[in-house]
Amino acid sequence: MAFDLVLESIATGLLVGGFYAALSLGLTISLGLTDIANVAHPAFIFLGAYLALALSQAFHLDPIVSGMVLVLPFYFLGNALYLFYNRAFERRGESSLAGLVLFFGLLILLEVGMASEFGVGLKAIYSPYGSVALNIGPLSLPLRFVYSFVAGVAAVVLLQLFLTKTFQGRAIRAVAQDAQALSLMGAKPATVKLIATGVSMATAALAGGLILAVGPISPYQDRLLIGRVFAVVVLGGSGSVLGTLLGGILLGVSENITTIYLGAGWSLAVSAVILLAVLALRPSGILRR
Amino acid sequence: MKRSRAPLYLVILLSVGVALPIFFKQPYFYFASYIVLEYIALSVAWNLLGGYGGYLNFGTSAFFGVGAYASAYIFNSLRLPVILAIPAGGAMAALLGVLIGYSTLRLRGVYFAIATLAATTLVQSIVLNTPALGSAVGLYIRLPPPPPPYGNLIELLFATLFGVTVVSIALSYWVENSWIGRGLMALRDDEEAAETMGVPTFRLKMFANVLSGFLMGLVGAFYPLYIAYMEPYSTFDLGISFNVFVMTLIGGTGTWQGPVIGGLILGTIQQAASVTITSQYNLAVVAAAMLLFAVLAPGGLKGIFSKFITSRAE
Amino acid sequence: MLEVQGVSKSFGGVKALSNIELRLEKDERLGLIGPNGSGKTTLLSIIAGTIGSDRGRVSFKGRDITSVSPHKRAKMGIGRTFQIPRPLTSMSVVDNVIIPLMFIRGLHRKELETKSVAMNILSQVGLSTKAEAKPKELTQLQLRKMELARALAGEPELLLLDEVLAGLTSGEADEVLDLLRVLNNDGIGIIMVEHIMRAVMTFSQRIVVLDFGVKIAEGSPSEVSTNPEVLKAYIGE
Amino acid sequence: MYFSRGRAVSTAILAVAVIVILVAAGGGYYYYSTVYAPATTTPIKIGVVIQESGFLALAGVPGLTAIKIWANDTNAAGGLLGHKIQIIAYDDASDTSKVPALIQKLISVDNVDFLVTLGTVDTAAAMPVASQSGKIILGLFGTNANAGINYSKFFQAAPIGPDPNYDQVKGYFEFANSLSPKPQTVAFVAVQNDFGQQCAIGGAKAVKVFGFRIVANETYPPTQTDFSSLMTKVKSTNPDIAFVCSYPPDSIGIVQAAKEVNFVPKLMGGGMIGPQFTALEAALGKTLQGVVTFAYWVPEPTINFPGVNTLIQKYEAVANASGAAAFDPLGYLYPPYSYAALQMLGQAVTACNCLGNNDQLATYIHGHTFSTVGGDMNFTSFGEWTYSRVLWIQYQNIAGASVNAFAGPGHQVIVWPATYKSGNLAYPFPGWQG
Repeated sequence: MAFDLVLESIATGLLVGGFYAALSLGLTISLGLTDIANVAHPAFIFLGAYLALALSQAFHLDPIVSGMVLVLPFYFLGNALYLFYNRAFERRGESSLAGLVLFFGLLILLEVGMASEFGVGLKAIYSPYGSVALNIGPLSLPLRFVYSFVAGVAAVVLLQLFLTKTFQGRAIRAVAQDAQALSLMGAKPATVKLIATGVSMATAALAGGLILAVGPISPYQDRLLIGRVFAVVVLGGSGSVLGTLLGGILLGVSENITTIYLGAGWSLAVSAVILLAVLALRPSGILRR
Repeated sequence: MKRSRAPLYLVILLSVGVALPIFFKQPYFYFASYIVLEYIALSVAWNLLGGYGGYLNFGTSAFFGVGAYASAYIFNSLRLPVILAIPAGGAMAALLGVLIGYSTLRLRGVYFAIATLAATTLVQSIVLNTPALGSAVGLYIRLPPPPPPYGNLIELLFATLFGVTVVSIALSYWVENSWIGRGLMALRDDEEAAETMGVPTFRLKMFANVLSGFLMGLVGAFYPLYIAYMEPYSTFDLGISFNVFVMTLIGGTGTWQGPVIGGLILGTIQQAASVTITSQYNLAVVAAAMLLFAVLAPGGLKGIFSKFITSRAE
Repeated sequence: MLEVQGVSKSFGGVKALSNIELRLEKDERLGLIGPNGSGKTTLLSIIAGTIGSDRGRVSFKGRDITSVSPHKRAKMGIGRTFQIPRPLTSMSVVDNVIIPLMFIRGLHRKELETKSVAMNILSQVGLSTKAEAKPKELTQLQLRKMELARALAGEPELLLLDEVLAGLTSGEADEVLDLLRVLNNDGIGIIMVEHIMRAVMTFSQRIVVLDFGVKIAEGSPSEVSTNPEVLKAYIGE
Repeated sequence: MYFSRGRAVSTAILAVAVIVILVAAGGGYYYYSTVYAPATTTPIKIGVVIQESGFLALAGVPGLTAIKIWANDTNAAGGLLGHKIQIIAYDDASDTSKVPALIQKLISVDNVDFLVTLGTVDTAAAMPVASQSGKIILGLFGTNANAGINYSKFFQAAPIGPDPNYDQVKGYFEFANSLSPKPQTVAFVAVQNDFGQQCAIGGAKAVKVFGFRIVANETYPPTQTDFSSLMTKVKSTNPDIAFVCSYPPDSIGIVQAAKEVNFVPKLMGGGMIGPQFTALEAALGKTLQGVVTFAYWVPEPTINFPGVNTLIQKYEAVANASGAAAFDPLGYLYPPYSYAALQMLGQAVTACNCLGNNDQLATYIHGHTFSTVGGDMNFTSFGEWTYSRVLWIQYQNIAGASVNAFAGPGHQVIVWPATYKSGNLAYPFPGWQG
């Protein structure tokens, strides 16, 4: 294989990896840190994408900018979701398993809701960088992935700073690891999880904007994301934000390398094998906490 | 303590199910009930590891699909008798259970769950890239004529799947009331404590996983005959895994009755919704029912049934 | 009967145990003491098999059991209790005791007989009135008794007790100690990890002291209590 | 007492289970017996199992809309032989395993006269049940769905041809063969689903027939989001022709990636589903310029069958009236031939005057040609068109990124076959625009 080809596939794999990381961040927080397995997260990402589409069409905004605008409303949406979850399950001392049923139901309701509200067909938005590449030496990097990579990495950095430098962030990390430390900090688990679920949902808004910038959307596409998003979270070591970025990049690069050596038809099989191998050999993720 | 009468009931149920198609002819009933039975059997199988052992399998469709493809390949391509193909489907799925189990059952439950999800992608991907299995084009199944007394293939399928379902329920009942079930429940509560009490946790998990996989594969092995055209997306559909998980939870995990109740009720609601609400909202109704059950009966419907019966008995 | 040779263990770069040597004769009573975080529980877990050691070997009744799984060790006769009780929460107290009866002693054929054996053990530790209760209804003391009953149900030859007296009044502690002496007289070896010095000093025939994963002293209770290293470890510098 | 209560409960629950099963069975039987009535006094019932939700709803919803428009048109004109048309449609939620039961419900409970399904996968799953009932089944776009069973009452109304996977794509290679200088090498890129793989199989046949050389043969999973590596790899083989068999979201990804890595073959396109969707055309705008893909119908003056423009107007009115739920407002891909299939059936029912006799009706259909909004159609014994009329179009004169830039004639220029040609192919592919 030509060297340029390998280089191109690694470079674009890296960019796509940042995009995958952005899609997975919300689940890293909810599953890894607050122990709420929100399987409806991909559906919320598509809700974000549809709302971003509406915003972009109404105000002629860039889809990524629309996604950012939605971050705050989605934070409150996350708060509301947690309040309901807390009332229905946590406060009654029910297992998180019953909560999973709730999220599965929510997933289907969201899909049907989006289909009836926005139509079953594919929707897309024109953006001036839609099929433009950034040419660096022998590389041509798709601008839509360059931008989503930048946005994804920025989200990772901001989240990492939030989790390590702020009181709320440290409390969120403590909620996952050490209930005693949490009570020493004087924080209530429910309050901490309220914030965490809000943050998790806020990332779905951003991810929705990115998905819209990258390609067309339709209401039932979220199912295609589930496997990949869980893979990224586990590869990264669930709960690790930096790990999520690395997990996304590992997945993106390995898919692309598979594409050029074996054919894209095998890319999903290879990433599944990598995931299974990581689970068997290094279950705490590629980046150990 | 009296001897349990449950085996007797199961035998009666079995004969009713097997004999029903001979006397009652309504093909739609059998087509719709087939899917409900399929979900009951899959949920019962899922419960063996997920309910008793607490290890969640999100790859039901992987086991189901491996069973389906193995059996389709054996009788459709190799032209061997169906009667060989069905158990072979179960055996292949059991093998998948061994492979996944060996690599991940030593780890915490959540890793097992993710591994089963990844296994689904992997086996689907293998089928997609294997022309002998029809790749994405699919396999057209040659349907055999039904042997008497069944006049119709669906009646035979209903009767045999009914048998498999009842046998799965019986197996699940046996597991629950034997030392195996006790050991699984012990390790579900606390794996380390169970070990120190002599419970061979890994062996029990493997046993449950392989038995559960075998039953799922067995159920899948009938599927080619039902659908007549197999292709990897609907066979390995994540929706099957979700449904089975949700049904077991709604019915109540960790009891042999739970998955039966959940599969029967939610499966019937799904079938009924798809012919009474003739629009995309049929899915919404099913989802709303799921939400309602999850919020109102988080411990499963079985708990409500028991409460009702206890209060009536007093 | 039990021999621990050169056992080391570290967690993520932190040494929990270094080169530990330990012997226990049949029907001997050994006290294992040391400040918090000195590695006592880790050592018990390595003997019970729930934690693997990085180096060294463990043998029991003359057999090398270093790579033997914990449930097999339980069958060979190693019983243990946990520092924080770990009940099987979905089962009643008597069912908690039935588990080791089924899996260690193989009593899974006849339900009623198994249950009466379990009831006997519960009355031995004074818990027969709570047999049908769920663990979450029990007090700390009752939970510890249940732990002890579960360990006894396996008919161990070696009993590993992790702070079995914690939270008990002195009367209750004496009661438990009396029970343990009876068991010891029947030929059960006991390793007791304990913070209550009075109890461990009177109960044990021999004391081993750990500090930061290192064995700093070993000997009779009186020898150990005057050992300057031990005093330094406990009182600090 | 650790098993006793469980047993009482289990007994009760088993009893409940048995009762539920029996009641359901009895109810089904009762329903069956009450609905059943002689066909002559009832409307003509058309039973439809289609994807109203799920991933394939983007085809199912436009298809069902066209079917309903046909029913309204027919009823407004007094029905067929004096019978009104009644559509009974069930949503299979793009879940194939639901299909057999729903088809059977239509047959034995709803007692429909005709069956309609959409797409190869769902139609193939419907075939055994349908064939056992002896009812006529219209498998809209269900190409090759009859391959497993060879049922004589199956009809597929899209203008593909007697050898579906070959006829679907042969035009692309036929006209490539006629170009000068003749292109020599082909790169295949096909999505891993039934459409993509059938398309690739047909393409491979065509490559042999017309003497091209395959230099790349790539497949990719439907979940693929980034096509840069794939397109770079294909580009490195330097093919004259790119032959892409793709589905809606990925068609767009491939076009975008090909442009991004500046992959410029002499002929760019293939069996791509997706660009035909208006929303996507609008989003891509000028990028589509020069791309060649297939169509069954486009609003070009050379292919103006009677009634098709009226149908499109009605369809657009329905689509726009559904407000936010609007689906593909221009809808050239699925509606015309969904409508045409039923139009064919209606003509056959009227002319044959043999309602209730499916054998006779099927024989009638096999023996005649029907004039529909999709042009003249007649069927092989296999139920496919006897000839192929797949159109190959090139996107030309795209002014910008809006729905209007694609509406009306002149933007999707028919370049093959010669009979319907409405413009010349820009060849070689002039390179990416916009």
